[in-house]
Amino acid sequence: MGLNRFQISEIAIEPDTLRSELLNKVAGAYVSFEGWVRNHNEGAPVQALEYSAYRVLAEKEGDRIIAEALDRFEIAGAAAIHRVGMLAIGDIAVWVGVGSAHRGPAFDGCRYIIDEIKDRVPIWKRESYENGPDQWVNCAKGGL
Amino acid sequence: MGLNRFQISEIAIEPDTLRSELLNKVAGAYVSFEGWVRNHNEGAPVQALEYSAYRVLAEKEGDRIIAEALDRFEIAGAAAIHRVGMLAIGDIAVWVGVGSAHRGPAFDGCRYIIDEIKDRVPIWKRESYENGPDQWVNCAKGGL
Amino acid sequence: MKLTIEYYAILKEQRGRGSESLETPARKPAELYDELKARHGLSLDRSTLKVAVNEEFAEWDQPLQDGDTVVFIPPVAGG
Amino acid sequence: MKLTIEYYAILKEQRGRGSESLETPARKPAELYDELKARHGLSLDRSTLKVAVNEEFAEWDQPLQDGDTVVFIPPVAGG
Repeated sequence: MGLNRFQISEIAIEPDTLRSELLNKVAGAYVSFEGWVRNHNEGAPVQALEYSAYRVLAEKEGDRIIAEALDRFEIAGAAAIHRVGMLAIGDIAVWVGVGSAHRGPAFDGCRYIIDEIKDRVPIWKRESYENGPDQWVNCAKGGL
Repeated sequence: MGLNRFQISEIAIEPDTLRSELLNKVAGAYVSFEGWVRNHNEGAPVQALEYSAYRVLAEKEGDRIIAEALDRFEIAGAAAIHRVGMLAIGDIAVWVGVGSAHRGPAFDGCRYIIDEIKDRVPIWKRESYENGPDQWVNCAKGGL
Repeated sequence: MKLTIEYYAILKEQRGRGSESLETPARKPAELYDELKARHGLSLDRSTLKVAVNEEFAEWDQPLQDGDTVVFIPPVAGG
Repeated sequence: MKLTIEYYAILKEQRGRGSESLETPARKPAELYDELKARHGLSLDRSTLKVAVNEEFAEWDQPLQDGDTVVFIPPVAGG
């Protein structure tokens, strides 16, 4: 994990460790986002879930997103990490943390980073359901 | 600490414990805000800092703010805690956590809660500076 | 009428104590604060304060009852 | 021209492998995807994909060079 970096991780995300890196560098306001694995997706009960990534490009694009946030908002530091591999219900899939002198830019910067990650970073999610076949989230409809 | 409650605390805030209460109850998106004690206020170096509260009314008003957030935004749970007593640089003065099915309401709800806490909850901050007399933040100008 | 007054933050510092019991002719929080401000040299103007009666926010012109507890609330600075 | 293709997510599943080396007449990523889609019955329409060449996002009509690595990027679902 690095300050002002986006990272793909095969191991569990530990928000407290990540948070303390921002604490050392910045001051005042800290906003974090966590995406937790839910036990359902649009009503269908989820049994298991796997994230995969095109790692090199994911980390490049993620770093660019964080650089954009540092450029657009009055924030002192930011970092993000996305898990890949098999995840269980309740695991953290993604974490974003932003430190700033004031809270407004910290909220705006954090939201920008997670919005852009979800939109641009090459990461995919495969869900297994109690009933019905596995599904690549967002991909199924793309093929119709 | 309780889910959907605001609490005044004399002891250090531990975000990880608070977070896990929301994790047990809600799903998907989690947004948290932390206010850290800064080593300066509008340029003046701060040596020490003390928060005090009118505790009964602070907790009543804080609970109302959280109830309003639950009412206004599509969030599953929220909690907040504000420290009182002597704090050191880097200590957490206030923590707010919001869990939700989707991230938009989690961001909006968290921001609403911290904005309203700062605006409405009877808590006061007294700062000691390296140079110059102690100051009750926000009070000095009120007396002119 | 006998009231209990609680002081917080800068008002506590200026009054030199956290609470007191008081016999007063004041019938409303506004009159009570004006009386205490003059007597103790409190610095804060009433327009910058809020007031609570019996642990709930109140209006400045709300009639006070014997035994009420009144708290004057300086500008807050949480967070 | 010889290219390396990497497959991810649903495309990897449908192709049955994560990468391959390929001799192809395709000169642009668009032509390359159309060729592979037809050959392997890939389900995704090209309009739903992005493409990367040599570990950077690229245009569909960008000329390919011998030895390039091409990746077709299905709709993402991070977070």
